[in-house]
Amino acid sequence: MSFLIKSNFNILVTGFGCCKQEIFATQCSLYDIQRFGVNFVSVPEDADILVVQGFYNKKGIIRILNIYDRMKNPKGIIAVGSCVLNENLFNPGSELVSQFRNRVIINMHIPGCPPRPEAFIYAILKFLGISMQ
Amino acid sequence: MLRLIKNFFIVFGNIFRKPHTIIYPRERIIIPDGSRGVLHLKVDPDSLEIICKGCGLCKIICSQGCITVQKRAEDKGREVLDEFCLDLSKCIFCGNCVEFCKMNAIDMSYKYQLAEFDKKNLKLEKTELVKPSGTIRDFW
Amino acid sequence: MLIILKKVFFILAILLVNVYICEYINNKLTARMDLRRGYKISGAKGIGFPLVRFFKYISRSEKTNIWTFFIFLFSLLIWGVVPITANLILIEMDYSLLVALTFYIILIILLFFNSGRTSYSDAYSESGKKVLILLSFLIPALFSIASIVLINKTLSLKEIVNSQHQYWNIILQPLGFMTFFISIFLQFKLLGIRGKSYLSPGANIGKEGTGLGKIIEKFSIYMIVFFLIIILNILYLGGWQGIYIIRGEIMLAVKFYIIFVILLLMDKSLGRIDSYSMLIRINWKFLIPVSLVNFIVTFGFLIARDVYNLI
Amino acid sequence: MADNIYNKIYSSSRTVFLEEIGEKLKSILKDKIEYIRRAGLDLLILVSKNNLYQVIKELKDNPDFKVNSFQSIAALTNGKKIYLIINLKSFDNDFSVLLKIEISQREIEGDYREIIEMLAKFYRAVKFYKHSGRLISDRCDIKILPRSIEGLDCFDLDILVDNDLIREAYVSIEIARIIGDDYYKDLKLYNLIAYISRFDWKAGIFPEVCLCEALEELLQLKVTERAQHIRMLLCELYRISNHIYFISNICNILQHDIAYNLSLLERERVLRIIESITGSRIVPNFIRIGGVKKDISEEIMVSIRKSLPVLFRNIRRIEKIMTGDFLLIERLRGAGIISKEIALEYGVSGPNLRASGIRHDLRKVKDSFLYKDLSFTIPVGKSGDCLDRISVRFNEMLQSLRIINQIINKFPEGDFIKKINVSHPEFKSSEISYGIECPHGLFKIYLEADKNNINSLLVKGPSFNSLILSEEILAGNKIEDVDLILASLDISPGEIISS
Repeated sequence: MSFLIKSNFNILVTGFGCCKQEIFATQCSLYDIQRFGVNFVSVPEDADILVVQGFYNKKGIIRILNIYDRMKNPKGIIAVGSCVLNENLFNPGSELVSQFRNRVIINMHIPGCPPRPEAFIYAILKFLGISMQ
Repeated sequence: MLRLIKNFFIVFGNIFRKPHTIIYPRERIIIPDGSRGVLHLKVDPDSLEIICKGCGLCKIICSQGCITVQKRAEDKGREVLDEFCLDLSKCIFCGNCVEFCKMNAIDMSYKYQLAEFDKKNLKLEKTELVKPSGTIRDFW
Repeated sequence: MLIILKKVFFILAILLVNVYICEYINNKLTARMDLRRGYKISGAKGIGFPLVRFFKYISRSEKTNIWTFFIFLFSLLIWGVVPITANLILIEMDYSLLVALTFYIILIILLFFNSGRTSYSDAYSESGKKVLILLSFLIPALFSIASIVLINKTLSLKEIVNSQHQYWNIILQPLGFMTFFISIFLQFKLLGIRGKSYLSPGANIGKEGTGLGKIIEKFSIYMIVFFLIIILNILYLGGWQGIYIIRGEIMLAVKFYIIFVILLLMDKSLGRIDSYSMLIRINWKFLIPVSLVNFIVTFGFLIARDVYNLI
Repeated sequence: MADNIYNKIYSSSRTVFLEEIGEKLKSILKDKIEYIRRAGLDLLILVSKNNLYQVIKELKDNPDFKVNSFQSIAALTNGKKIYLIINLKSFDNDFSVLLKIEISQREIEGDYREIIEMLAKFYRAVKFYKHSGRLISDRCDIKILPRSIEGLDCFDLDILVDNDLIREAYVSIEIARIIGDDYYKDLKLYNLIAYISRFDWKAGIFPEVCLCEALEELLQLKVTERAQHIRMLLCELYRISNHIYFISNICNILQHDIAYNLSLLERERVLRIIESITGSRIVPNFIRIGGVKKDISEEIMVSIRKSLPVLFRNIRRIEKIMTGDFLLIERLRGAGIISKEIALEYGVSGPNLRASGIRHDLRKVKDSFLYKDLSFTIPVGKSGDCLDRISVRFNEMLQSLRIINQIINKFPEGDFIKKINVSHPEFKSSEISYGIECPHGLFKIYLEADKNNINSLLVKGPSFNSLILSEEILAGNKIEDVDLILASLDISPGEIISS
């Protein structure tokens, strides 16, 4: 049963960093992330996984937390890129992202600035537990 | 109108063409030469020692502060690298450290297989950085 | 009684199998049209895709409301009067075409009400306008149907099929077929079978949704598409009439899937048509005049032949 | 010929022209301004707050200057003093003015408001700054939050409607205000170069080129011809990648799947060439002060030469697929028309400006790059609607391919970098404003430096002007075209975070 649920995934991408174009590039026919049943959606209620990337200020963080609250259980968060993994790249020393990290549990970390599209697919596969052969 | 019919036949023909897709876990995209991945500590091919002496220039250069270097003085006053830690979560893969390294002791590998569940695993120690994973191309 | 239950069971089984196959074709073929490979996790070539989607939807509970029940009911009720083959019809009556069309219109209106209900906070939907546009596409279709009815002089779908034993209606009514097909295609596009619906905004909205309500919605959309294709088959392409030694049922299946795939291909090769003014222009400046001319010509022809014995 | 241009940092005629205008301004505005001097390509005027009204009035109304276009306004801290930099431009006379106003530290907000109020009397574009920060969400009919579509994700949009026509539209960029003034402090030059490509990550090379060239101007450094060629090559490659990504975005909104997939594939092809040169797909970190980081090897040249005809063919194919589709054309034609006057007034630049019929390209105007030796045309649209914006970009891609072809054919030998001491540079002059033609328009950098280090830096991307303009052009359009019009302006979110 868990396999059936896992093999069809809805992803919501927030933020406006450089990683976004690389994440959406996985939709193209060269990478074709939809082979693994991964869809990009635009409504939080339908998303299984929230992808957090890019730059945030205080308002942005509040918005993500709202989106996260609107998502239904079970839900997860994937953090992509140095902006989120480190602190905000463009706000050195700001506490915003750490505040965010205190509120939610980040399930998967993808380093890179920005990570290649392949790296994103790799992370998704690792998240889904699909063997890498 | 003619174009619409042509578009229709393009789509129809696509069904019988070979897909562009690279079937990920089996096939791999070859990453071009000089592409920037994870840092790699070079090893002297003759003596099998790490070239890096731990001068710490890369630590100063790095804007994100993702490298920590410590050196240790051995006998005869020779300086040896003691500790080299790379925090991948902070690294932005700009490649400045490689450019500034005077010893030419580090380079960038092709390693992209980086996602981790736990953030702590993103800290790479010396032993992991030395691994020859990056010497030849490691796609994915 | 037992025979009717058997028939109901057969009809339901055929519909479900068809939904499964069409969902699979929809996934795999549209992927191939993009030069992608398409879903492949759930086994050989992604055969289990519709099943996985089904479980995915019901795994997330969401309240279903009374509208979805009505939608389900009406999407099944259509098949009470529409014959799939000569034997697979529940209620045989003389006015089955009219009844089927009525059910269809009610179903569409229900669907739009349902989609209007699920408005997201950061989105807007103008369901009323879309209902009007989609219903206005029925006008050319109705004209075409009327000319078919004039030719065959019956309102029963079964009779229409039987009257085509010599030649199909498409030979007599090429213009009518064209308008009917385009109107079907535009309805198909508006309903958004390919996962990109116009009922609600957003680039990927068709893949979204949860719960039983979504399944029923999807099911009913398939039912509408099946209904449209079968009606097209019955009216113009000879329905379940066999050719030479090929059985009628096989012919029907072949025609059905060819039309479905052609609709998918056309859907893929055209972009989004959500500009209302353009849709209205297509409808009122092209489809309705052509179908009206077709209807008038047919009518005049029949009057000339039957009343004045001119031809 | 090439040597002649190349040895001069500006062409002499341009310098003389600017100097003349400077003299004229000086004589007219004698006692109202503190000083006037040339900073790069612009004239820098230091004005006190009280005289600002008269200065702008003179600049705007005098037919000799006719400064009719408002470009940008930004705050700048140099040491302990806070300045406002207002960038105004005259398209008729082709020069731009930077007004530098010192404001007191205690009443930053009040002074800012006052200046904005005053500017609003002259320029319509300032309307945005007046209402920004104060959302009108309580009285708007439709509130569109940032969507997941690229480029439409960094601002809120409040819309007031009349039936299905938009009456008024308001943009709020509150969630995109990320970089403060103090961001550039304590940043070493090499780190700044590594960072700065995030300010325009749709085409990452342009901020780097802009910054490095500005610094080279300050250092009075001449770059070798080979380095210039490598820079031009990369610029054109990134231009293609940006434009093709733009096309894919439009196709995604229109759900035109054939063109969408083809354009994304071509983008991968271009990015692959870029990666083989620079080592990264999006953020190159490749341009250095005095040259470039790495030389281009012969293998890469061969691979570029091989893929050029393929790219040309495929881009033409996408263009045919898109422009032959009459349903698509019907949709695009007449949506979001930018008229010439409005485009000039709001200071829009780049393809958006060219689509509305003004032949203005910095590649042709300026001559610090070697674009003068290359033959290419500047595509111009007619009416300035979405269709024109798309076709201008298609033509620009083909022109870029033409440029790349020429660059490859006469690739000069020589050094690719002049080694200088980056950690302790010695700047000759103090302030400079430098612009470059990036795929979205005019990418501008203004920096002030004393002898050894950069004190303050302003980065101004062209997308911000397009975003402000969207308030103006959305009015009167249909509500289902909102996404399309916004996407056709090609807004790069990276440029908006710095303003």
